[in-house]
Amino acid sequence: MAVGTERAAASADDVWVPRPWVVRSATREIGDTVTLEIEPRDASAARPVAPGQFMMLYIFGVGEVPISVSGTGPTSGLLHTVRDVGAVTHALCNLGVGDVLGARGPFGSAWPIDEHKGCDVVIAAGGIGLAPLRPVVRHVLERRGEYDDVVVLYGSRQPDQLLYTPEFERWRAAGIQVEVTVDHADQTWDGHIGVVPTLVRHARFQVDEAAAFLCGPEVMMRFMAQELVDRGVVPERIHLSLERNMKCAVGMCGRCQLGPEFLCLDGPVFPWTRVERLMAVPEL
Amino acid sequence: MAESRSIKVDYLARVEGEGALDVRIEDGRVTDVRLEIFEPPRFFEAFLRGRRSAEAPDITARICGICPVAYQMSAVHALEDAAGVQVDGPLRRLRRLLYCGEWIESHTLHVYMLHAPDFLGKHSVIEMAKEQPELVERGLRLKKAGNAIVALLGGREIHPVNVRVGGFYKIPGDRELSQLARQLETALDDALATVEWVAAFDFPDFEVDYEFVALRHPDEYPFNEGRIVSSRGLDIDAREFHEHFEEVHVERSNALHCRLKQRGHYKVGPLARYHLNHGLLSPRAQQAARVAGLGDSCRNPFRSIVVRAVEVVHACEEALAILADFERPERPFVDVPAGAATGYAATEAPRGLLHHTYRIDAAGLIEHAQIIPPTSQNQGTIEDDLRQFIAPRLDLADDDLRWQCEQAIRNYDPCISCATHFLKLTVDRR
Amino acid sequence: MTATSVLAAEHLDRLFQALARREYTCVGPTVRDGAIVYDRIEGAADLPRGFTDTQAPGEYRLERRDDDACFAYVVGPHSWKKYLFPPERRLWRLRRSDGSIERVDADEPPPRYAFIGVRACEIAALLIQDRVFTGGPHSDTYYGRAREDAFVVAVSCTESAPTCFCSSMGTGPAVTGDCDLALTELVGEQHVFLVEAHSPAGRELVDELDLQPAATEQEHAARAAVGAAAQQERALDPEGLPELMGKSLESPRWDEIAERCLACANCTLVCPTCFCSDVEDISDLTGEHAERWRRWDSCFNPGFSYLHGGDVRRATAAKYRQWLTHKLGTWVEQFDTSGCVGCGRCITWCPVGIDITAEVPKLAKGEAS
Amino acid sequence: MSDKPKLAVWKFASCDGCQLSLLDCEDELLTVAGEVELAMFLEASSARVEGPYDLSLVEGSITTPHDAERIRAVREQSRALVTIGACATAGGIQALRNFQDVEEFTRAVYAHPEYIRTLARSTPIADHVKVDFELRGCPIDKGQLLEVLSAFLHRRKPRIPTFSVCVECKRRGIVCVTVARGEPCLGPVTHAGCGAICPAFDRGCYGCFGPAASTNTPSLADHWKKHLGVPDDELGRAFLSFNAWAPDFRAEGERHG
Ligand SMILES: Cc1cc2nc3c(=O)[nH]c(=O)nc-3n(C[C@H](O)[C@H](O)[C@H](O)COP(=O)(O)OP(=O)(O)OC[C@H]3O[C@@H](n4cnc5c(N)ncnc54)[C@H](O)[C@@H]3O)c2cc1C
Ligand code: SF4
Ligand code: SF4
Ligand code: SF4
Repeated sequence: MAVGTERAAASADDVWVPRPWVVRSATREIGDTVTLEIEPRDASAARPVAPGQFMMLYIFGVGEVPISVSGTGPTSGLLHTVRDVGAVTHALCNLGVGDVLGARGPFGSAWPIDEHKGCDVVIAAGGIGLAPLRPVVRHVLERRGEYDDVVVLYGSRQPDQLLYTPEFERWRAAGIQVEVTVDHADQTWDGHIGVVPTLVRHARFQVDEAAAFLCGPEVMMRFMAQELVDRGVVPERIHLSLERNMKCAVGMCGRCQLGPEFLCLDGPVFPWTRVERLMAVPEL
Repeated sequence: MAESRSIKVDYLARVEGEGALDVRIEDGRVTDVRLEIFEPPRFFEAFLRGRRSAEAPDITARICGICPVAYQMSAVHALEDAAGVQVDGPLRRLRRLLYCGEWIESHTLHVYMLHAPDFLGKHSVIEMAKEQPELVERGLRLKKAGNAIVALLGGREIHPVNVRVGGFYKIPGDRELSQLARQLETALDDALATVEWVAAFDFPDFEVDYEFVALRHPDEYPFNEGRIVSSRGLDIDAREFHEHFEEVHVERSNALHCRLKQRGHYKVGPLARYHLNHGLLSPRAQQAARVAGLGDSCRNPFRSIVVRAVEVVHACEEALAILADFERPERPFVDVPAGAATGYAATEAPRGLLHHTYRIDAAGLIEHAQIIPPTSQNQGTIEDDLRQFIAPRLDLADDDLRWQCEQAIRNYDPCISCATHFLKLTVDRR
Repeated sequence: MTATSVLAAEHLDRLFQALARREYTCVGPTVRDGAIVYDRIEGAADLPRGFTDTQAPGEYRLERRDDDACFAYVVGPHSWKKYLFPPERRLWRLRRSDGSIERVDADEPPPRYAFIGVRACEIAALLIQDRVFTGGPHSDTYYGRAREDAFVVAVSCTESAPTCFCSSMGTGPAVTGDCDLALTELVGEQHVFLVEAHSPAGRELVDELDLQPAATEQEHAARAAVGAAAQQERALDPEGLPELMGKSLESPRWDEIAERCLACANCTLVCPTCFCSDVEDISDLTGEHAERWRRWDSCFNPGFSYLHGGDVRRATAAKYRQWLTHKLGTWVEQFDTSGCVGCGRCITWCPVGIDITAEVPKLAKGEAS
Repeated sequence: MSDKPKLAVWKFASCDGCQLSLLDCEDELLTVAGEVELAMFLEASSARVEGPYDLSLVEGSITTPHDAERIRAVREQSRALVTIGACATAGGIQALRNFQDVEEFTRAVYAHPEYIRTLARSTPIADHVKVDFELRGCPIDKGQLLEVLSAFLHRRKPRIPTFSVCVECKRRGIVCVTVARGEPCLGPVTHAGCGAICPAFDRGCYGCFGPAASTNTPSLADHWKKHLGVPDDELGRAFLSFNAWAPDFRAEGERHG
């Protein structure tokens, strides 16, 4: 035996092996984006999941990609909203009810929603970035009384790329302010035009009471965070979800590093204060 | 039957490289036979000039993906000839082993995948596999054994990287070599079964009185060394090649033809080697040839498939013999001094004699290179064969005649990719 | 610590025999292809007896010695990570049938290795990779098992190469523990190995060898030899390195290095602590079988940081910065240790001889000015 | 006739070695034939099935006006087009003519240069038509060819790494020939795929897979010159061989000799 080895107890299930999950429903949200509801074939594979975490979804022989949890299904299932951008996501978007896929997880850090009870909540997302934040909206919706003003600021490139629009009315009905913008409007659009950070000026919340949750392209998140800080939001209360290439999701493949952070273990959700400096360095 | 017809094969299939056939028949007479080559010129001899002589084996390998070892072997021998170096002993035996690998691979490819379908009325080996999978699997296994030799000694099957002037870059380990021997035991059985199989094919009655040209060595079936001899009395050293042979760029033909001065077309390849050297085949190969009824000479080009199969037996047996008493050479290569000189060498590529000439300058750069591949030597003979073959078969339907003509070309396993000398010519059709 | 005993060189095979009786697969140094590599070895005859190496940035040469020393070389192109974290390993095979997915291979246990000739810096590297693969919330089972089963025969260095800087990093050249046996080789009038056991398994094995205790002069000679190896030309001051790396993220020096760096990944692949990997999912032609392979990768490789149709780190400067700032800087935050053990491999095996001990002071100077 | 995807193999100026790689897949050939219809593969079959084809493998470079036309026709009939080998991907060894006077070349080889119709340059397929994937190598590696076939069959990305030969060399545990022997090796700038066979045979890589995704050829050349003593003309030749017309190698080659 070698001495001096620091050993964690070998986990029962091999971290590399995906377990079979079954598609319970598949709903096309918009042109290239589908929400899957999946359930473990064997209930013992189910693990508690918190909003902000992600799963590694595997398509037989095609590959495996990280996809955030965008909600929980009516039963023990998980919801994943997937945008078709390449081979694996394409295959995911084309799954049908009853199809089997592989899944590992959940992995990563969660949105610290409970820590901000009693606060105003600002949720800002760009494009597919609303998917990991939808559980936050739903969480707040279910515990509406525990939070003060809640604002959702959301944008996409074009009107037909906006996600979850049917839900917006329900959110508004529950007293959530939902502001939506697009980069490029068409005739049908009579809402805001411009990038997401420009929505802040329409948002009604108390800066010194607010906690913010951001997800979207990195530039959008940087500008948004800066805007919020400039307006007086406490930097420590701003949280964002980052994205990097990932292969293992268990902190061993080394690919998802941003400075000292492993996005799969320490993230993907970080407080702004921890990543602000790193995000400012090009190509880090 | 129409008075005048023309048999055309737009793209010859199951040959290496791209060519076409155009036969013109007028008043029941064959008036024209053209083997047309599309293969565009690649100018190897031109850009070899100014390259270091050590690069020649790697560069000339790229002339042909089917028989790269032959090009490498002719090149290194010619360059060693220029330097006055003789590579002997275990290194020489390893070179023969490598050549065995290429023969097994290339011949088996031809026998099973390119030629046998003709005799079985099939378009391809894949079609053959539908009815006789075990047979095709045997062919693939045999071919794989040949490739295994080339891959072990050369690093990979196509364009091996381990051949250098003076020997090899590295000698494979003993363990790998002995594993190879095991694979070759099976290959020998497969090769013997192959002879039996192809010997039973139906061959058209067709014999030609060729002048056969091949290497001859006093005590070896020829691979990489020997005098250039012919069935009509030629007996020269590789250095004298250009005094007896000439390359002509004739307008009617599509390629540089190589001819024996004064005498014209001749034939190289398995039939020629067999005619001139059958007594030096390995014991099992000789026995197989006897049982297959080959006799001392075979002048029916359609039966070349049998001779190839016999040569595969020889190559397997010789490979096993080399491995059985293999001695590890002290160094993987011998030093080859630089210096201005001219070198010549011929080796026996699977398809026949392959002659290289290099003139090297004092800095070790190639000044002049000339490469004469087997298919350019056989080109004239292929057309002669076709002419003779077609004449008595004019009453065949076009489709049958076309099929048989194609088959007659495939007898040669013509390697059109050995394209240094081939070019496309605009054919005048009136 | 147990007392030091003496094993005569001509009896070295007894050690191999004792390990064989315990059914270990011995791997250790041997001469191959012009270098001293780690490979399967059966006995003392396979060791690089009478060989040594000379090293410089971008240069390594195998050389003959005029004695019979077995371990009088430094470190070569290989490191032990290839046994614990193999360069290519199939993680699993799956078969698809009737729309369901089923695993069709079994977890094969790794061989029980005995590592022969592990240097002090290499022990440090093993301890670092232990943290990476088994110290976090998830554990690499294969690594864990192979490591746990391994019997480590360490050797204190009595020579060091000009590329070594373990003294400054505090990882060598003396072996002080974290192994089963530690040897120190003495050549001279007598060719002997001083043996110390550092674990119960090591002690048990030493007892079986039935050795004489070492004489005081022998222990002195050993200390002197190891002490001589501690005199090294190269050095890196680990103090303040993470801070320096953190401050240097936008230093113009990265661009200067990038002019020379080939982004060929050799430095990361020879490094005994680098752990980056690629996970490849493949399927066969029929589409019925799929496999997952894990292979050594590198932060220098294209696609390593792929995101949305492009790499996050495109410029070689950014890649080199990732490698160095991780190795010497952020590693400390992640694993509470530096990622560098001062073995010098990345200096020797860089095909253009880039030398981290020369680059770090330049960064420091850049910061100062 | 068959609902299997139709595969076609096309040849332009080349040595046939890359398409032979398919026939060299002795263990997999019949499986391949079971999964795809070999609709057009002249080297192997005299049967020809009309297009369109689901996947065309194209070997060889464009060196004649006729071939420049022909490749367009191939593209039109092909859903996906993959080039195989250095000729199709970078012009091949025959692209060495691109640095010279072709007429002089023709005179050097042929007695009657007037019979020869050829273009002044040997160019890669991608210079003429859109290419969906380029498989490297002179010749290609058959394992990689199978990988590309599987990937196209199952609509995933081919796992063909674009890093340097050094990565394969190190994964195999080969001792670096440059560092340990002072042997010039193009591995650090050459595209992986061969499995580092040259270093495995104690010789430097000669770049037959062409440039890797990122190359720093000036630094490598500088090191060869200053530390390995490689003369300039030798350096030039090293870069100008089987992938001479690939931009990175061409530029470095032209800087020397
Ligand atoms: C923590 C996390 C959560 C994510 N959540 C979602 C989500 O909820 N919905 C969604 O649609 N997308 C999400 N993504 C992005 C998604 O993972 C990529 O779009 C996906 O990996 C692309 O793979 P592909 O094979 O379809 O595309 P390709 O472009 O073909 O990708 C090829 C390979 O590159 C890698 N890769 C490419 N892009 C990424 C990426 N962004 N992140 C990591 N690896 C990548 C993968 O290994 C992939 O196999 C998330 C990414 C991360 C890191
Ligand atoms: S530092 Fe050296 S070894 Fe590392 S990537 Fe750069 S050139 Fe290659
Ligand atoms: S031998 Fe060549 S390919 Fe291998 S590491 Fe050295 S430079 Fe790279
Ligand atoms: S090492 Fe280089 S030259 Fe040799 S086969 Fe590989 S890519 Fe070709």
